[in-house]
Amino acid sequence: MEFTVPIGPQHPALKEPISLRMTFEGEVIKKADVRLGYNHRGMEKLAEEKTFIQNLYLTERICGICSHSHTTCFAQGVEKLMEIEAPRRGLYIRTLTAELERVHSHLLWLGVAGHEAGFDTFFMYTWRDREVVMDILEALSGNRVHYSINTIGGVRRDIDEVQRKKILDSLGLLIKRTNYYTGIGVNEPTFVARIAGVGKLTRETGIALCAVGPTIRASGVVQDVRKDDPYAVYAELPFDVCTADSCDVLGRVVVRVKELLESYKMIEYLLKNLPAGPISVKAPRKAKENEVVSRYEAPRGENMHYIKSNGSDKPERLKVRAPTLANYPATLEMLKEGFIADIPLIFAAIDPCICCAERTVQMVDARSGEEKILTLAELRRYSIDYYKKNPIRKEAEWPF
Amino acid sequence: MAVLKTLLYLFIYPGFLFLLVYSTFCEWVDRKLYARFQNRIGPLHTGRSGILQPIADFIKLLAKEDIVPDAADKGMFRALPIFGLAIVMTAIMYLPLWHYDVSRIGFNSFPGDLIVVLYLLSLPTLVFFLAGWHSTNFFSTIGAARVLTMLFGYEVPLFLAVLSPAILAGSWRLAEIAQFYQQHPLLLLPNIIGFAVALICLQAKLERTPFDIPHAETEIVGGIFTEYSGKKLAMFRLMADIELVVGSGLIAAVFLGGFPGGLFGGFVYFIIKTLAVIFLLSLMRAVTGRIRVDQVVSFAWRYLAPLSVLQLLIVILIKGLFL
Amino acid sequence: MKIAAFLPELLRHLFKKPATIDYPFEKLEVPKDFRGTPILKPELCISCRACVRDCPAEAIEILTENEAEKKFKMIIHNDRCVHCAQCVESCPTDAMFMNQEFELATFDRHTLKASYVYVRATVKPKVPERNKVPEGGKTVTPAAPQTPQLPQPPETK
Amino acid sequence: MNDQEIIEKIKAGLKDKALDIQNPAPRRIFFRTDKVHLRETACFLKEALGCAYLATISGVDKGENFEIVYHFANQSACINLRTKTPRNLPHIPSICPEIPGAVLYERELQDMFGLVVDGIPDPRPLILPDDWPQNNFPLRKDWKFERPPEKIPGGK
Repeated sequence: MEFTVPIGPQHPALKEPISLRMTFEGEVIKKADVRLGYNHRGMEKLAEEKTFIQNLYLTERICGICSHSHTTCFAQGVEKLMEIEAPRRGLYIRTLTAELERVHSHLLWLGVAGHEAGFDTFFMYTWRDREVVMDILEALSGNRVHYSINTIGGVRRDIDEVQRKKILDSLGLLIKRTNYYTGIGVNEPTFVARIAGVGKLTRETGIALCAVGPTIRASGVVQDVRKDDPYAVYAELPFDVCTADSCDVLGRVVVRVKELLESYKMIEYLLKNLPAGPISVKAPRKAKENEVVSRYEAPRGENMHYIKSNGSDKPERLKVRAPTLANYPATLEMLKEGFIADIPLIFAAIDPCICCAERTVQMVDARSGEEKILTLAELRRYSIDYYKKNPIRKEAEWPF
Repeated sequence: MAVLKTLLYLFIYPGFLFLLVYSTFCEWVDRKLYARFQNRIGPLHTGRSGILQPIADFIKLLAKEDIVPDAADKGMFRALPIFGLAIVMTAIMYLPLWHYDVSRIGFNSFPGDLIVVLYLLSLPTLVFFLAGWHSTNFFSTIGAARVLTMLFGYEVPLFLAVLSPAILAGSWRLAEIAQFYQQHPLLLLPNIIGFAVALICLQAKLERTPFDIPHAETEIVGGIFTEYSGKKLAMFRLMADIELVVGSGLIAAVFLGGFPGGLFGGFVYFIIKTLAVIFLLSLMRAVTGRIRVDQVVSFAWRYLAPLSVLQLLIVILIKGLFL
Repeated sequence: MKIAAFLPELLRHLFKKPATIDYPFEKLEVPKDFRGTPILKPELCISCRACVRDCPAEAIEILTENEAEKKFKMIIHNDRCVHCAQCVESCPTDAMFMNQEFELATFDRHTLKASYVYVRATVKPKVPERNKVPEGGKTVTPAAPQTPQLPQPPETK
Repeated sequence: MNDQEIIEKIKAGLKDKALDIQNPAPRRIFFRTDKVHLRETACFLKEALGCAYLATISGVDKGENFEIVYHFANQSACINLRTKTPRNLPHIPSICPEIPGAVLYERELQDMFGLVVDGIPDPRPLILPDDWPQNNFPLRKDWKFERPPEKIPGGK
């Protein structure tokens, strides 16, 4: 017997609204479909009405976890449009924040993966250790989530000797804990049994479906914007692109843990070789008519901003492609022939960061089996009518 | 006098009232331990160190709106929480706590009461299945199917593991088994494999991590409890807590030498031994992640069942050669 | 593969101090440069409206109270503020600063409005080119010195 | 492969189908093609230059025309392929047969610009709600969003 179950838009495994419609046969998934748009905020349209400075903070709010990724991507694009170049110290601090953000995002992801597999202890420990890097970011930028450290033409805050020492000290702890989690990740049998061999994405399918980031790197494809198209100061940093060949969720865990270790190396290098000098240059308010494609390797994959200017202080067009969107077709492929129990893990393995929109609810009448699509207004009317007809009983209904 | 004693037994200790208080206390212990294993604080503000938090949660749930879905089988949907609660409350009557005489057969202690307790502990699983099935929600139905699938895995090893100490003691009566091990405490040692198997199976029966598959919230929302709310959910929560007490009491009676010492001694032993079992169960919950339902069945039949058969073999050998 | 690989770590944590704190009763300190709530120092504000122009959330309003007395009213809508501190950055006279306040939750949005009535200050802006007549900024040209007046205290805070 | 070599390859492979090839910044190549050659060009980029990875498709409203920019990337450069379609006949061919991962971006184009992608395997709306009014395409320049007045409970 086949039946279709909506996973989302409200579901405990999903931290943001998205609808996955699954067709099961028993516990096995036969068909998977994705419906986006529950959280669409019209940012691309809004960006056309705001100045470049204002857009910096708007792009920051595309995502809470990779907020620095979007501002950096936008800021380096606008810097090219304005034909200015950020000073080296500014670029170093920008890269440092980017790598700290990657550390925090990957630790967060490890915890979420543990939680989706019902391994809450792992979740609590990783999130506790993530606080270390969150504290660093807070001290560095003045806030925990939206760092706002970028500005057009550099960064807004300098880093002093005390902070530098503190970050270097905390790194030791983070490296120790990450190595410990690597041991746990491959040793705890209940966890490994859940992630090994689950959510297969072959190299060829991954490439054909344009997957990005750790999702495709876990299928053995070397694709990393930091190496292919170096921005900021990545060209002078020593690091390797981490890949895995197992093509499953375990591989994605391994890639992310390896990337954590690479990030620690980079942070150490950046702090030890921090050049002196100014942190930003003054940016004009207006940009000449031009266009630019800005690419950035966010923790989840490639981030791309296409910015077109028209000579005013506002962009003519801002196109944002967040990495998660690129990974959806691949996710649907991975879900096929999986178990119900694997849905949260497979879906979490792309580290989804959902930014989309909609106002409809799909309702299935259990008796007739027919589907009704209700808009929010209709649903509200329906619920008001229901409670008018069936008032909540005031007297307690004690079952004894 | 005997009637009064029986009434006390049914309603105060270890019956209704004691169970209500002690099961919420056990939930608090479990939550606090789980939190401390995870380096968190755990419940803190309701009562001293949050000791009243489970009761507060219970009362809060009682006050919530109670929704019965249109498509559900209304009679069953309403009756099942009370039915389940009654079953687990009955089960504790047969634990040899107080008000029994080893030499005489009473209403709460008779040859074969071990089987009755095991049977009464199997019924809640059926209640969960029926609750999920009669909700007619997709997630509940999947949860219900998982409850039964899991039952096939852990039930047989649990029975085998619990029966082996009974065979060694030569009795099907809990009071006599306990008395046997109080007289020969060293004979508890050969049962260690059975104890481990029984603990794992109990964890599965209580549907706690790594076996919280029927209500795995990241997969099937609330599982069997998806449609339950308000008072009915409160009943189910209380039922799970009492099941925890009864299950650990059974393990303590069979594998840890029972509860000697009449009313007060038995009370103290009961608290200490059940808490020890609950500590182990909490540890197991903290140390593992959730596994898949097919993995439960294969794990149970590949490891637990052979281990419990091995335990049976050891017990039979000991009995045949030394006793 | 080990069985229960986490066990030693768990038992160790049983005797460790919890990593979490009892939040509303105990608080962690925020770092010194924390971006909290924007506050205006009215004695330094020259009403150039640079903050109004750059604020991404349209959280700052400057109204002219009295043209002749050069009296202005600035309203900071903290219910819209996104705490980016761009106003602090844009201000040519350092009249804006961020305090350490982060617990702003309230049942009433009106209590989050902070308004300041003040007489325009006569401070020399530190970045002159930022001050080139923005939209509607008639009052930007430095006014004649006037008798110093005590700034009015904020109406609500 | 450096930029110059890629440009040479494009010139050699596509001949006069590749118009005004630009190289405004290192590792950024822009060129234009007619929409009838779109699939052929995508196929060429994929096979000859290894650009199987389509980063995204951007649409730009240019008044009379819509400009559509396909951002391809390989290990050494980001190749941006422009094409355009008139506003009164907004049709473009789908490149999904060549690049299956393009389907979401093409659906987004249909939603946001009202382009009709011919031969798209899955034409359902992607991000707009089901009760979205017909012929409203948010990213067209003539579509203006009137912000409703802010309602604060208890008056302003």
